Amino acid sequence: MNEQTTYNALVVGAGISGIRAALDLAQENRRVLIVDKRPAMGGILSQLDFQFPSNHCGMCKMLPLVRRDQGSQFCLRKGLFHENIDLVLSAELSGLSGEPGNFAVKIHEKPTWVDPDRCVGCGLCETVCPETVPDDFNRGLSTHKAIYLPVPHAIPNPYVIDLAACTRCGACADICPTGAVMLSTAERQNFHILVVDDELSVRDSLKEWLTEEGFSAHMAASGEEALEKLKTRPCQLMLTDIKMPEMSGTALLHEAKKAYPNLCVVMMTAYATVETAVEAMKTGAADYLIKPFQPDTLIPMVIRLYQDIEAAHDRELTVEALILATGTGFYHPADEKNIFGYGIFPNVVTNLEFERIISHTGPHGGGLKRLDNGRPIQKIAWIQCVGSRDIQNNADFCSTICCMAAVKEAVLTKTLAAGRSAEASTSQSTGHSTEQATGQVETVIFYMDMRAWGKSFQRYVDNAITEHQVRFERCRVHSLSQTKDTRELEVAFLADDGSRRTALFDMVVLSVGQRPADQTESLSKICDLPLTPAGFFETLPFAGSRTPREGIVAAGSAAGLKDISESVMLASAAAREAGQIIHTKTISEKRPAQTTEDTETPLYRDVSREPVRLFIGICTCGTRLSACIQPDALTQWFSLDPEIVKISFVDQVCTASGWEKLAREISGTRANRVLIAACHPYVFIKKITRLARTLGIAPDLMDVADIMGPVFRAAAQAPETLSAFAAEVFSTLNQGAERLKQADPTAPDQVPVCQRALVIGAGIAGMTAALALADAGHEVDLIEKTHQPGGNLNWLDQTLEGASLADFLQKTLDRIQKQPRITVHTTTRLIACKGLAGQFHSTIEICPETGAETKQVRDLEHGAIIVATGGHEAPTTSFCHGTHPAVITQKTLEIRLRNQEITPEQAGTVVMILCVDSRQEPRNYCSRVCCPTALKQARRLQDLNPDAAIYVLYRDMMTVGFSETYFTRARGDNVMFMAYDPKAPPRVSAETDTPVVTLKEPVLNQPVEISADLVVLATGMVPDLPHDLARVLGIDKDNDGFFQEAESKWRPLDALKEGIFACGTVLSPRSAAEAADTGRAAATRAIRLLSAPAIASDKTVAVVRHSLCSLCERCIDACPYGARTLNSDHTRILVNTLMCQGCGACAAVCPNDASILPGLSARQMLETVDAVFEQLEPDRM
Amino acid sequence: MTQAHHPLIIAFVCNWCTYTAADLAGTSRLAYPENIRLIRVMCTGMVDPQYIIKAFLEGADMVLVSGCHPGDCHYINGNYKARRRIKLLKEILPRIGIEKERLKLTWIGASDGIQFSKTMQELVVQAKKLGPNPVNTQSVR
Amino acid sequence: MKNTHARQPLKSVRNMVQACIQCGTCTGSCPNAFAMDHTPRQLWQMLLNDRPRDAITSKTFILCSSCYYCTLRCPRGLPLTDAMAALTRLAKTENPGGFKKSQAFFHQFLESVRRHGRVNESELMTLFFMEAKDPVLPFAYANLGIKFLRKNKIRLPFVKQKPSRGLDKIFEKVRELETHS
Amino acid sequence: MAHTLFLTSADETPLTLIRNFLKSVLQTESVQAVLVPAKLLPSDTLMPHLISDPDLLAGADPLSPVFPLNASRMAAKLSVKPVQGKIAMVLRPCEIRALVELEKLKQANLENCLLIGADCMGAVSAKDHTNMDPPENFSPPKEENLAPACRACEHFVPENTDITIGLFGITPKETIMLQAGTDAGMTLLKKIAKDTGRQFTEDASERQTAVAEKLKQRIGYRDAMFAATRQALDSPENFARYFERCINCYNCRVACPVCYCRECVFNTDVFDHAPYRYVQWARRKGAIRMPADTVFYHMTRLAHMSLSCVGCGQCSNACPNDIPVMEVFRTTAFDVQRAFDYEAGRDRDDPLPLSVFKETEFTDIVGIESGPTESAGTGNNP
Repeated sequence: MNEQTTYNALVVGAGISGIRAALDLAQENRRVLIVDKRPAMGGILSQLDFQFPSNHCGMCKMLPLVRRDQGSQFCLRKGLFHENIDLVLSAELSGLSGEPGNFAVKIHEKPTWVDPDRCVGCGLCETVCPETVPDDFNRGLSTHKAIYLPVPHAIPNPYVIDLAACTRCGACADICPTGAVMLSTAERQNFHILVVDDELSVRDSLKEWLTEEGFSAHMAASGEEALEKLKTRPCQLMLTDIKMPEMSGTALLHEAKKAYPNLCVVMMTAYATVETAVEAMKTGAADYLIKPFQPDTLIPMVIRLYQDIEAAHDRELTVEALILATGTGFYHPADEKNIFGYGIFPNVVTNLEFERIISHTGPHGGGLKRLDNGRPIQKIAWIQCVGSRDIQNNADFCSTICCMAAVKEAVLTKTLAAGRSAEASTSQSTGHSTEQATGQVETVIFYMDMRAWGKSFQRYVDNAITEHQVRFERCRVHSLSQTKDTRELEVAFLADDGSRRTALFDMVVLSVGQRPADQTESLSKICDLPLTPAGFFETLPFAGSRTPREGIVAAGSAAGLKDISESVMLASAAAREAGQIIHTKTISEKRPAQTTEDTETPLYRDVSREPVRLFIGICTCGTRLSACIQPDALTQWFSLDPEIVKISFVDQVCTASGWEKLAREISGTRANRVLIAACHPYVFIKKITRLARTLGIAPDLMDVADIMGPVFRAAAQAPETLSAFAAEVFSTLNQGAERLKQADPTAPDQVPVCQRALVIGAGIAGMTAALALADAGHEVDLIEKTHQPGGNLNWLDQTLEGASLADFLQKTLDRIQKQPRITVHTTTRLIACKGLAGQFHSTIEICPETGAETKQVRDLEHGAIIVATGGHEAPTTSFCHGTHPAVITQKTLEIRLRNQEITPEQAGTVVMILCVDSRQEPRNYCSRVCCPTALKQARRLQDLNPDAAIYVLYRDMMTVGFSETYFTRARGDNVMFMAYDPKAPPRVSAETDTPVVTLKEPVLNQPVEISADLVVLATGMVPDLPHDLARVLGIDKDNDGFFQEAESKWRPLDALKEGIFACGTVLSPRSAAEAADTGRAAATRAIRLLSAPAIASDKTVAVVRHSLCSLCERCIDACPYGARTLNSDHTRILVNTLMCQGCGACAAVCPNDASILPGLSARQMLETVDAVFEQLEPDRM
Repeated sequence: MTQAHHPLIIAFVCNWCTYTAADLAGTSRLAYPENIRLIRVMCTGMVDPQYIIKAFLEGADMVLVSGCHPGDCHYINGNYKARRRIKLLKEILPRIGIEKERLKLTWIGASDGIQFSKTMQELVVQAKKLGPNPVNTQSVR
Repeated sequence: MKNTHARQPLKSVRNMVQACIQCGTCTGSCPNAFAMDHTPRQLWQMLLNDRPRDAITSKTFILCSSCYYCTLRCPRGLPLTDAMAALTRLAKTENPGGFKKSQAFFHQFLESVRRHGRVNESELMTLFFMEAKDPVLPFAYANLGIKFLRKNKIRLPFVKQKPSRGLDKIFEKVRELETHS
Repeated sequence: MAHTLFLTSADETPLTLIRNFLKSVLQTESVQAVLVPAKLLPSDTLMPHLISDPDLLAGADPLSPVFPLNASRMAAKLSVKPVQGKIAMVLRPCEIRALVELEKLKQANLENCLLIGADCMGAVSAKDHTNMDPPENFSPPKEENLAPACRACEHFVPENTDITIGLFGITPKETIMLQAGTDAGMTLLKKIAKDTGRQFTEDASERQTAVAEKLKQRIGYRDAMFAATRQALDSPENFARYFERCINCYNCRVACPVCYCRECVFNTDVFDHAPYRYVQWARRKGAIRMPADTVFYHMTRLAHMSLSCVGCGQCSNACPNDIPVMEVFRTTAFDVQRAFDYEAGRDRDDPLPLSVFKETEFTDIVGIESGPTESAGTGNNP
């Protein structure tokens, strides 16, 4: 493993938040270590195949867009490689001390018993392992062997051993081709256990059990003898009786611990003295055993302790900042009353289990089958809010993600079922048998409020209803039962018309709520961090990722209840907080500021003028290669080619000695390209980088061809099919050789970057972004179209939680004023913007007074742009707004409350109408802030007039996350809530002095008439993104006029055009605190680009061969990133190397290869195709 | 037609989705036939019709282009562009007497290891049914 | 509709269900909901919507068998069974007009229990009809009565049953509690 | 609104009427020059000329059945960057259609041209050029003497013109019809109407009838040609045989109006192989045909250009070994363009099919279901 002991940041948790934060910092050229207690990365997302709205994955879109060559370019579920990131799995943070900028941390690594550096994932061990265990990855729905892959798709994918299930038969160690399994009994013999008991029979049986397990057991009959023995024979573990004649076990514990603080002690006790044992644990005992016990109680405990003590080792590291990205846990439905029979009825599953059921890597390979009998599912229901929004279950919060997850799962079910019927119709041709297959699946979602609170969510839900016929029943289900004969699940519920009905289902999915992740509590102790009442890490009011302890930040769900895009945003915000600490530390230590990257780039030999000299090193893997293909024949074939200087066969390239031999062989030649034919390429990524530095050959002129796949597969086949595998090996080798021969040896260009930024809009998001940028050392131009910065905070009064927004604004303004690197331009707008990422040239127009004379125009240069133009309350004419003075909007009420213009009389009877013109076409989205605002204002009005009668007319209360608490509180505080059906909205009549609101109350199905002193309309939010600005910037707006992000989940802040980012309410409606968080996150996205004065362009960036180019501009149309432009005199096509992602779309449309993707040019591709057909022995194949 | 026809299938697979699925099929030890040659490309949108023509002219019995599902392309829309090119080729290939059924386009997502394996097996079945590619490789090169 | 809830007599019951979010769990779980004229959810909504008359004249709470299912399942942890009981008590003390029948039934039911230690159906119905003072009422129950008779559920003539010891004490205690609440 | 003028002069042929018309076009302020096929002394061969001297228009002959080259390439070159004013271009319908394609490929800019097209009488094959009489007395060549491309051409009436010169079905013989297709064309025609004192009228129905009849005839020939070509190219073997005389001279793509690459990919490093590669191939296959990649070349050109093929037939004209290249391209182009609901040169606003896509289209070609067994090469497989 990596021996590095200092990192800029430690990220705990390798889920998406951890990955996002780590990548962000890595791209700022910070060294990051990620640890995760799971044996694989990816967190919860590695178990989910599909995310809405695309209903696919898309996680890879998180990968860096610039400096891509530093990291891996493949599916993120497989793994993550980045020059600046080290990843340690099966490891936990176990200790923390020091201060921000200089934390000493301890990392506790758990052994997996398989050397990850040597395991090539061939899977031979799995075939011989005799033991079977339930599979955690598939939520226990399937099984795996005792030696297994924790995640099926991760790469490198080292096997791990579940020691609890392992019988140490040694079969895996014997068959392992690389000797990666470390399961030797010899290692256990070095683990010494001292057994102290006055009863000989106990000593004897323990000695026998422990010795049989391979441990070294020592015996002592009394405490005194034990202490003597410990002097001569240091032991790692002591098992001691409590009741002994002379020295008691407790006394022995004290004595032994005094002398040997690291000794691990387990108390053995009769039932009567359990309390003593528990007491003993407080004074240093690790655990206790109740006598009498059997080996199957003792041995697992000893093995667990053995793993912890002996095999695990703590790494001590110094880090400057700590990011907690430990993700989320889930409510366990069987824990409390288990009203849904989870674990009792076989077809009741949690939503996470259901994700595994429909996953192609899941237990059913994506089949929609019942768990009890494997029959196809015809009727399925989702029950929402299981373990959330439930005070009886300690969950006075909304889990935020389950509504959309359930809708997605229902849509996927429908899609899968449609596929099932399609398969059934073609099954005759393929010979698959499908019993009772049908495309019809009935899907019902039982919900309380449909919380479609995000951008595009409402349309997704509408689409589920209209396109996919997903049924929604607004009713909380109290419990369910199972029919005896068919084992169908019966759900009783309250239908829309108020009648009580029952329905039968094949499967019921429980949408279990989020809970803090397991390790949250222990981490809070280690890091001395407070937790919220719900048990998540507490964060500061206007900084959603900053914990009260400086230097420690929380990313994503660790700070509670986030969906994917929010997690990704908050992770970037967390990266900013951490980045700031690192930056401050860097400045204070006067470390050389990171200049260009070439100071770090190792100097590789320039081979661009040399003829191709290719070295091929082939791993023989013992005799496995020669069993499949004749090495001599390979040598013979390749020696024909004058460009191949040498072909060497090396045994076990994966071992240290094999690798050294290979390196020697290469250095003995004058090779300038190296092909290694061995196992999976990803296993070698880091090794190749290191080898490249020693050999002075650029890593992209070295490659690994996976020839062992067919070799291993051949081993299991009949000899007569061997030639086919041999052909595959040969073809793979040829392909690899051809590609390398054609590889472009020129060094990448450096692209200059203007390290300044432009922030458009000085609302809270824009100001926060500007501050974050300036704090990181970048000059910022902050432009604002109005006379004063502050945006909506100029009129907003308080947050839902009661914090003063005016104070927050004032503090922010003060910081802006004090920050010399920020230049604020008020009454200014952007009128022109040219250039591309890294180098923008903008023109701003400053117009202090109305009238053209005073207009000033200035030019600005910058490398990145942050759009923070915000949004405002939507105007409306509905519900007599504008015709009756007592009908006002939420904003008007907020201003009047702030200015204390509301009298108690005016607050006598207040009707609040939510979702005015919202969540229906044409503004079919939820504005997210109005429901909490209504709660907040209701409380303010009640403060003003305790007798106030407040009626809130709503469609679905969107109090997601912890704002649910305030909903509960408002209910308790006598605020009246009445749902209304959007098809029969309330009416407001303005003919009288006091407006009269009428509606049909849906529960009682009776008309209600309220004569109101005040009618408050929640009209929601519309974006401020003028068409002209979008055009000038070259960015898109979404259906509703908001900033169109590159990808709603994975790149929520980026424009499709690289170098332009957005934050705040121009993205989508959000609260002030959330807007500030997005400001920090957007700053992070920009700093990736700005952190160096020049960025080396990536190797896989398309280039134009101008001498061949006919300027047909088809490549400009084809480029999905807008990276191509025609130069000003229309003579050349230009490629912005920071924006180009190397997809090759341009090359495919170019008829004569004037546009090429180096490494994958037409010449290389055609040669590769050719190589596939090369045959080793033409007459014998 | 021929007694022991081992069809050779060339598959242009996208780096992000289908290649990952192939990897997954490999690590999950799902059987897929040995007569498949994978050529990894960054995106199906970069597969020039020339590559496919070349594969057929060199004697491929079938060519598969496989990438991300619609809406899931790592490069936003490369798979849609690929679909148009495949459509084009399916019109052109019959001109030279190569059945359009020999060219296939599929979407196989990163987690669809099983789908990948099934697809490959099915392709071999179909390739056997179609018989050898009628191209005489001597005359075309 | 003016704000009246602060002054209404049902205030205490209303407070019990104040935090109701109309999720319907109570109704879904109620074994007697099929027979109720209003579902429990509707009953709470009536209280919350300032329709005390509708609430107190409903038969819903009379039919509550105190199985505590709703209380157990209510996501807000509301004391719904208690609220039902409180309504029953209120219905008695407030004795609003138009609520005679259920009132009379309730009264005579308990009287019967107090006297005999169990319900004597025939006696209960006779006294119920007398108290209700509705000449047509007995006919409404005629069919049911005949059914009961056939199944031997009601015996004619009255069989004298032993009064239960200690019951009076319980009734006394309840009366005491109710007057205090 | 009527936008058609009839010009008649008892002592003039249609050709002289056209020459006079072109003269008045050239005398328009905004027109800098006229690109038109002409025979100017001392040459005896009809070639496109860019004429600025009105008197030299006496040599112009846009009605000749001689079609030495597809002038769209020249037209594109002249239009791609603006000159002061416009250049009037008298082109054949297929040349205009090619020009429309070249504009989509950014090789031309029709805003800089005044496009004049005449009803096309068809052209004879290149090898028959020398036998041609000077067609001073306008007499269209007989259908059977036309080149195969023209006999199969259904686009003999120009499209996308500013002004169309109508000849089909127009009587008497000393009349031509002028029709405006754009505002620019209309402005010009108004001036001519004023100068000549003619009135605007509706289109002549006789012309429509004549066009319809000709179309029917052409489609008949075309479909027969398609059928024959399809049959001739039913296997890779036969395809190779079809092109067996090909010497990789690449004249066909030089002559092709829409093959717009500055340098063909087959001339670039992509096909510049080291000698040992040829040896390796020969070893693998036993033998390889030299020059290599002939079939690959034609297949590639089909892939690259069949969507923009206008069927002008210049590829066949250019082939030194008389390979009927046009037949292959027209047949394929017809299938390909129909598949994308596209027609080369039809509309300037139709995007190139490979430059756009829709999210829901061609879903039938996705997947591995074996689909209908209808296929190309049946029966003749080796």
